[in-house]
Formats: sequence, structure tokens, C-alpha cells
Amino acid sequence: MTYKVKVFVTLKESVIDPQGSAATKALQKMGYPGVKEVRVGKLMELQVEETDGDLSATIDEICKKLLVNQEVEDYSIEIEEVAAQ
Amino acid sequence: MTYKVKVFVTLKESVIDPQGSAATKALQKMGYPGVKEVRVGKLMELQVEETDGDLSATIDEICKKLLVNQEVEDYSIEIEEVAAQ
Amino acid sequence: MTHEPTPAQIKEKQIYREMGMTDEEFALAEKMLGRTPNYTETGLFSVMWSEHCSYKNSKAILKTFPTEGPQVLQGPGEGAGIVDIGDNQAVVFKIESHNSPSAIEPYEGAATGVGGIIRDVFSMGAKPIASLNSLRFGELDSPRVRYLLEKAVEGIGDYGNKLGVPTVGGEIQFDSAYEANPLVNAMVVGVIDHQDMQKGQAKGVGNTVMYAGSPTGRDGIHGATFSSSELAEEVDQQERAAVQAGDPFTEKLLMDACLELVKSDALIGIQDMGAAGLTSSAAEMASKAGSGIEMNLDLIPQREADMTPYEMMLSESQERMLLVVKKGREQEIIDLFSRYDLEAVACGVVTDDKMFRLFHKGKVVAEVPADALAEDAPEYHKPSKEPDYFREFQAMAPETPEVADYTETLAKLLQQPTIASKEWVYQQFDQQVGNQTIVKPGSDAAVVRIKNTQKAIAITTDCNARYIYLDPETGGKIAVAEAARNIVCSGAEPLAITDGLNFGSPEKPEIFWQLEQSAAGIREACLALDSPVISGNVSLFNEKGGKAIYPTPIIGMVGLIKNLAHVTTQSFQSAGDLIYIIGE
Amino acid sequence: MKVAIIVFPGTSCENEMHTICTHQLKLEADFVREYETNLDDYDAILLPGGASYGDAIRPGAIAALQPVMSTVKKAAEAGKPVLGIGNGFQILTEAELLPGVLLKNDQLKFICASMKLLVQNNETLWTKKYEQNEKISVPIAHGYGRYHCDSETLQTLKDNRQILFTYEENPNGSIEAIAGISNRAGNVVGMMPHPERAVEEILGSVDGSKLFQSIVSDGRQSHDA
Ligand SMILES: Nc1ncnc2c1ncn2[C@@H]1O[C@H](COP(=O)(O)OP(=O)(O)O)[C@@H](O)[C@H]1O
Repeated sequence: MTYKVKVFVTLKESVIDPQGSAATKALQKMGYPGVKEVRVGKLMELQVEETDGDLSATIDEICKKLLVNQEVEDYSIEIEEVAAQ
Repeated sequence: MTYKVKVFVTLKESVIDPQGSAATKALQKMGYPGVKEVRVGKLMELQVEETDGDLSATIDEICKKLLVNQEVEDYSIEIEEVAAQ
Repeated sequence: MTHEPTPAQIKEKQIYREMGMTDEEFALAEKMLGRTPNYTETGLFSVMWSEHCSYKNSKAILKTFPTEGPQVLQGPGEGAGIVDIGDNQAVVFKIESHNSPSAIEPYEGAATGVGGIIRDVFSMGAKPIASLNSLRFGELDSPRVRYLLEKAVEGIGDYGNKLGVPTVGGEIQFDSAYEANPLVNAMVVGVIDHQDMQKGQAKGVGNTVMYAGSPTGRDGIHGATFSSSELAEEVDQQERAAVQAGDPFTEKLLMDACLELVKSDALIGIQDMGAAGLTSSAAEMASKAGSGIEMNLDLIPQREADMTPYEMMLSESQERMLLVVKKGREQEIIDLFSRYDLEAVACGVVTDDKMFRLFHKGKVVAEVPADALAEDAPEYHKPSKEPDYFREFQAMAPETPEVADYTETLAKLLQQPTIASKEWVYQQFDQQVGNQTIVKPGSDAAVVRIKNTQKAIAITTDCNARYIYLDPETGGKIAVAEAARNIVCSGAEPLAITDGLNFGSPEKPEIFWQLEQSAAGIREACLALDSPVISGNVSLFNEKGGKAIYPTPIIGMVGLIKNLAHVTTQSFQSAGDLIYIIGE
Repeated sequence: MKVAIIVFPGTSCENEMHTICTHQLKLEADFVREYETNLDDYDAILLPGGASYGDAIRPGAIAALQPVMSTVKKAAEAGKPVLGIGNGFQILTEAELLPGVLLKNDQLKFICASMKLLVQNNETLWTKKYEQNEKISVPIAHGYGRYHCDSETLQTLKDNRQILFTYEENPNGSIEAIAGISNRAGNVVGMMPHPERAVEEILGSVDGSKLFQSIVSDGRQSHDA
């Protein structure tokens, strides 16, 4: 079975996001005063093949071990089954 | 009215993603052979206040102007209304 | 709104202990105040009396260093030291550690370490022209160590590179002694014209206290206390929240703005908000000037909602400055910063009652003598004892290892990460921005020319901690001598040093002995080489599970080259040249 | 001849550029800020390196949207020489004055090192002081220097000889080892290596000087014409 996994990684609230604030200021100056805040995170898309085992536990493990820096980031996961290729 | 806008940015298929391939290799080495591919994109979260006008058109404009480089990136948008503060 | 314990509860439940204060220290604070401090005040005492801010365990030792000389324009006591280089110019430099933040979040820890020391230099009025670092990590066979190294190097690079300050040198050693306690020290050198020298002092009753730079958030609360105590075995959630992140873009704007600001006669004093942020900058500025400061915390720019006085005062948000400006000239300062897209706000006033007084929502929330927080912080002289290992090692007969195959031994030596090329590291640093670096990483010392003159300065950081562990006094001398040799080999004459004293817990007599002895060695070498100590930093409690790092007093030395023609590099220059060995 | 050096918040290589213009080329040079909209007084435009806007979103992305860039566009269309180095090159691609995009280096790290470049076309405004195929030594210092474009664009670049410099050894994964390109007319040039850091023996190389010298005579002609 093949799965498409999305991992959404965002900076923790308490951590400043210099990219986001530079973008916010730029957008406000460019005539989008309604944009109050931009925060830039990551979207990781994994293609995973797995027959047995708990996929969502595995993905969680992968996030903690490699994909996410929990000191500064939060994450959430979305798993979608795709047709076997 | 306050909106929470998410912009999902992914690299176009045709563009190589060294960050993703480094992650794929690392995961396979770490004992996750089922992970066939990782691709790294961006997740941008905007907090927008807007009373009138077509919000989704505005966001699309912001994406084209600044948040996305269409030469190498694709994007999609999700708009959610949140309680006024 | 969080519920804060009352003074009685703080005392009864010994809440001050969680903030790093001892029972005796709390009693002393009560005595100085004539009452039991409230929660905010306890916070002020606890950070200001941490080792990081007060040097309570190391002051006695620092006092033994030679700090004077005809070349010294500013010795220890300000953001950084200043040394004359002639023609009305001077160099400003200091080293700073960011060890414990880097052990937890290496990228941000190292990046904010660089950011902090750069602010120290430009807050003196100097333009930063070179950054160096001194790193210690465990052995590279551990994945965690590789991660720490990789991220710390990336953090140092990203910050300096985006700021346009070249990273021109440094050193790095690997040893299992640093496995749990990596060291990340950064040194920055700036140049200044004599008339632009600034002090962090709050002078002139009625003058205005202003806040400039990034808004204050909840990041890094208790960072100073945290870096002054043994790292908790288990880093819990609360401590995780102490990680602060850097914003080099804002720092670049702040640097450019401050370098314009120092030309203004409206500026009286300026200090970086580093460790213990608003608290240490304000209390120190008042204490140094013999004055008092009143601040209205409602006026402090805040990034997060509903911040308490305690949180605001202890936040270590980065890229912030505290200024004292002439009364009535505030608008000029606001305009200046706004030209750089930065916020500057008036938030307080200089008083003559020597008190540090804080208002929040119309109420006085803290009222403490400024000197009690700074000048009069406790000072200890901890007991010192020669460790047993020292005797043992001294008693050992010198041994010369037998080498069967010189080629193979040489190859093996060159493979040691500590000896091998560090190109992988310094390739990630912009070494040349500014077109002033004329000897880049890879030689004995970096050489940076002084614009529009024939002069240059040579800069190096050195410390062989193994030597110091084996014999701290001799090792201390060796560290200074090695730095001086690097400086001389580059064509320069040593001017002065800055020292980063990284040690284990001073509460252990054997560790305190290492500190004492190595300082004695440093002192002696500085005197012999006519290179006073003009600034430095102390990082103690670098231990975990009872295992301390090697004693690591890093020496950062700067030398002057009066004529660019005297610059010499390490490499063999051309075939046919003769090779000499000099010395013993 | 008068040169405009465009400075954005976060730009950091402007002083080197200024020194070259004034000391070495004996030209007049001004710093022009991102909000200016008149460049009529200038005969050439330089976009120096650094990290404008902290490289937020993508290097060069925010700078490309600033008012001064619309004016740079007009000047470029009018044929004035425009040169972007490092971040300046990234700004020119983001502003669509040059094709393609600069992505994160393929080994994912910032690289600062001396590089050997090959001059692929010495018949442009900016490169005519070089020999064809000359090998020059110029440093790089970038994290996002991997030049990328689609195959159609690449073919156009080749057909029009818009590839001006290539790396002898590809340091960052750039397509066809491209280090610098021009627009079709040849007056707008962008490159990741820093020729302004190779203009004095004491800096290790003088091979960057010819680039700046190339426009001096030309700039004068176009102005006097
Ligand atoms: N090891 C040392 N040797 C000499 N001076 C030191 C040493 N450690 C700290 N100092 C001096 O003490 C003063 C206070 O330093 P510090 O509190 O580290 O500054 P900051 O506020 O930047 O952290 C500085 O002038 C510094 O140079």
C-alpha cells in the first residue's frame, strides 16, 4: 500500500519568526494593511510504502527524530492512502 | 472579521529538492526503508483582517507577488474565518 | 493573568530557590530591601545575582588580571574593552559564551551568541569588522554531537553572514569531556574613532530612558540563571521555553541605526539588553552612573499579550537596546530609528534617588536600590583545593612515545578531527564581506586591515584545555603564549586580550582551584607580554552528572600591524625558500 | 559617468562597490535607497550583495517589489548597464529582469570560497575586457546560488549567448554550472560570484576588476551619445 503523508510544521507561538515579520511589514507597506501577521513554516510531503505496522506511529517517530525540531517547532500529520502503484 | 489563511507551497515536480532527498536518504539509513520520497515545501499562515473585497482574490495576488515563485513552486490556499477579536 | 505568589509565600515556600537563589542570598536581599521582596523583585535579584550577571564567584579572580597599559582606553566593566591603535582610532573587542543555550538548541543558541556579542561591540559605538569563535564538542562518532556541531556552525554562519560581519577565524576541538556540555564562545572586534566611544551609563537626572529595537516577548526568561547553574538532567518543558531565537535582519538595522546614533550629541548612554535583558541593562546603567531609574512597563513594546512585569523584566528577547538620551531630544531618536524601520520609545527617566523603580498599570511593582542589584551583589571566594589527579600526573615520569612508522603516525594525527582541516566549518562563513580581511581562516591568525590606513590587526582565539587540565597554571601561560605566537607570526605586535573562562562548578574546590591557577598563569603571561586583559566573560557550571568539562579559559588576542607590508602568512611561499626552526 | 548603487534594508556589500567606483574607476557613485523612483542622473546601476530583508520568503523576493525596482526596470529597458552581484542577482531574477531562479545550494550549506570561472561570452557590455574562455579567480559567498531554469529558457540562454560565466567546478548544483548570465540585450547582468571582492592583489585576486572596467568606456559613450 502506498500512502501520501503530509507533515505540517509550524514555529511555536513563543518563537519569533524573522521571515514572517519581514514579510508582514513588506505586505503592509505594499498596500495590504489587512495582513496582520505572516508566519512561515514547512510542509513536508512523504511518499511511504508500508504493509504492516502502525503507520501513524512511525510517522510520528520520524517527525520527532528527524523532521521536526521540537525545541522550536510544533507539527501535525495527515495521512492519505493512494492507489498502489 | 478575522481570517486565518494557510498557503501551502510545494516545489514543482520538475525541480530537484536536495533537502528532500537528504531527508529521504537519512530516513532510509535510520531504518525506515518504506519512506520512498520526501519533498520539502512551505506552509505560510497569515492572519488577515478584512471587511470588504474579495479576500481569496487578494490572497491569490499576494501569493503571486511575494509568497510564491511560480517558476518553481505550486500553491494552494485555505481560508478559515475566526472569531473577531 | 497568571497568579503570582505573595512575598510571604515566596519566603515560606522558598520559591526563590527555583530561581537559583540560596537561602542566604534571599536573606541578604531582604536585608538590603528592609522587607521581603515581591515576586518581580525576587526575579530581579535572582537574575542580577546569577553568576552570569554578577560574577559573584569569579570577581575575586578577575581582579587579579592586569587591566591597564598606555594602549588601554577602556578596560573591563563596559560592554567591551577598547584599545588604542593610533591616529585617533581604536579597536573594541570582547568574547562571550553561549554554552547552555547551544546545548539545547544549537542553531539559535549559537546564532544569538553571535548576535549578543556583536551588540556589545556596536553599543560601544564601534563598527564590527570581524567575528571569531571558539568551539568545543564531544567526539564526532556520536550523532547528537554531529547534530550539535552542524547546527551551531550553521547558526554562527547564518547570523554573521546576514549581518555582513565577516567571520574571520576561530578554533574548534573535539573531546569527550565536552560531550554533554559543548562550548560556543564568540568574539567580535570593532573599530571606532576616539570621539565616538560610548558608555552604558544613565547620567543626568531628568534624562529620558528609551527602549529601541525588537519588541519584548516571553522568550529566554531566566536564561541568565539557567546558564549559571548545572544543566538539569532532564530538560523539562518550562526550560524548553527558555530558548530564544535570533533575527539577524533586525540586528543589521539596529546596528546601522546605532552607528548613526552614536554621532548624535543627544545620546548620553547606551547598553545592549543581553542576559537578563531589561533588568541588567537598566540596573547596571543606573548603578554605574550612581543614579536611579524609573520605568513605566506599560510603555515597553511587547510582542505577546498580557505580559507580567516579571516576564518583561526577565525576558531575553534579542535585538534590543536601552538608551539614555537628553531630555527633550526624544523625537530625534524616534525619527532616527524609524528611518531604519525600528521602534524606539521613551519608557523611563533618570532619577537621583539611586532606586530602580518600576511602574505597571499605575502601580509601583518593584522598588529596589540599583546598587543592590549591580554594584553590591554578593561576592564569594569559594574554597579551593588541589585535586588528587594533579599530584598523580606530576609524579609521572615523562614518557616519549615510540614511533615505528613516522608516515603512518603523521597520517593518523592528521586524521584527528581536532587537528584536521576546519575548512568544512569556515567555508560556511562569509570571511570577506567588507573587503578588509586580508588573511582568511586557515593561517595562524586572521588579519583584517583598517580601512583607509596602512594598518591592520591580527586576531586569534586559542586554548589547549588538555594542558590546562593537566597543569592549569602552566596551561594558562601556554594559552596566552600560543595566542601571542599566532599574532607575532602574522606580523603583528600583541595589544591586549579578552578571556572566556569556561569551567565546571565553582562549588567544587578542585574546580575552583583550576580557575584560580589558570588565571594566575594567564596573569603572568599577560604581564610578560605586555598584553592586558581588557574584557572577558565567565561561564561556570559547565558540568552534567558530576562530570565537568576540561577547564577552558579561551584567550582572544588582538595585535597591531603598523604596515601592511609586514603581514605574513603561514604557508610556504615559493619553492627553493629555506626553512628554519627557531626556539628550543 | 555616474553610478547608482541600490541599497535595501539588509544589503551589506555596498561599500566595496562604492570604493571600486570612486577609487579605482574614478567615477561618481551614490547610494540610492529602495524608495527612490528617479534614476535619470545615473549611467549605470549596481545591485550589491547582502541579505536584503533578511532573505525572507526567498532571497531577493521582497527587494524586487520595492519602488526603486520599477525604475531599474525602465532603465534596463532603455539599455543602461545594470549589474547584480550575489543578492543583487537574486533580486534581478525575482524582478524578472533576468530569467531563472536561484535556489538553495545543493549541498544545503552556505559556501564561501575562491572559485575559478570561465568567461563564456566576452562580447557584452560587461565582459568585453576579458578574453573569450579566460579563466578567472573570483570568490563566492552564498547559500542560495543554485541557478535553475526550465529547459526552454536554458536553450534560449544558449542560443543568445546569455551565459557569461560558468564555474570550472560546480560548487552549488547550478544547471550547466552557470555562475552568471545576461538579459538578451546584454546590458543587464547577474552573477553569484563576487567580482568586487577580487579587485586588489592583497585580497587574493584582481580578476574582478575587468568587469567594472568594461562598462567605463561604454557608459561614457552611451552618456555622451
Ligand atoms: N574573564 C574576564 N576577564 C576580564 N573581564 C571580564 C571577564 N569576564 C567578564 N569581564 C568583564 O566584565 C564586564 C561585564 O561583562 P558581561 O556581564 O559579560 O557583559 P554582558 O553584559 O555583555 O554580558 C565586561 O566588561 C567584561 O569585559
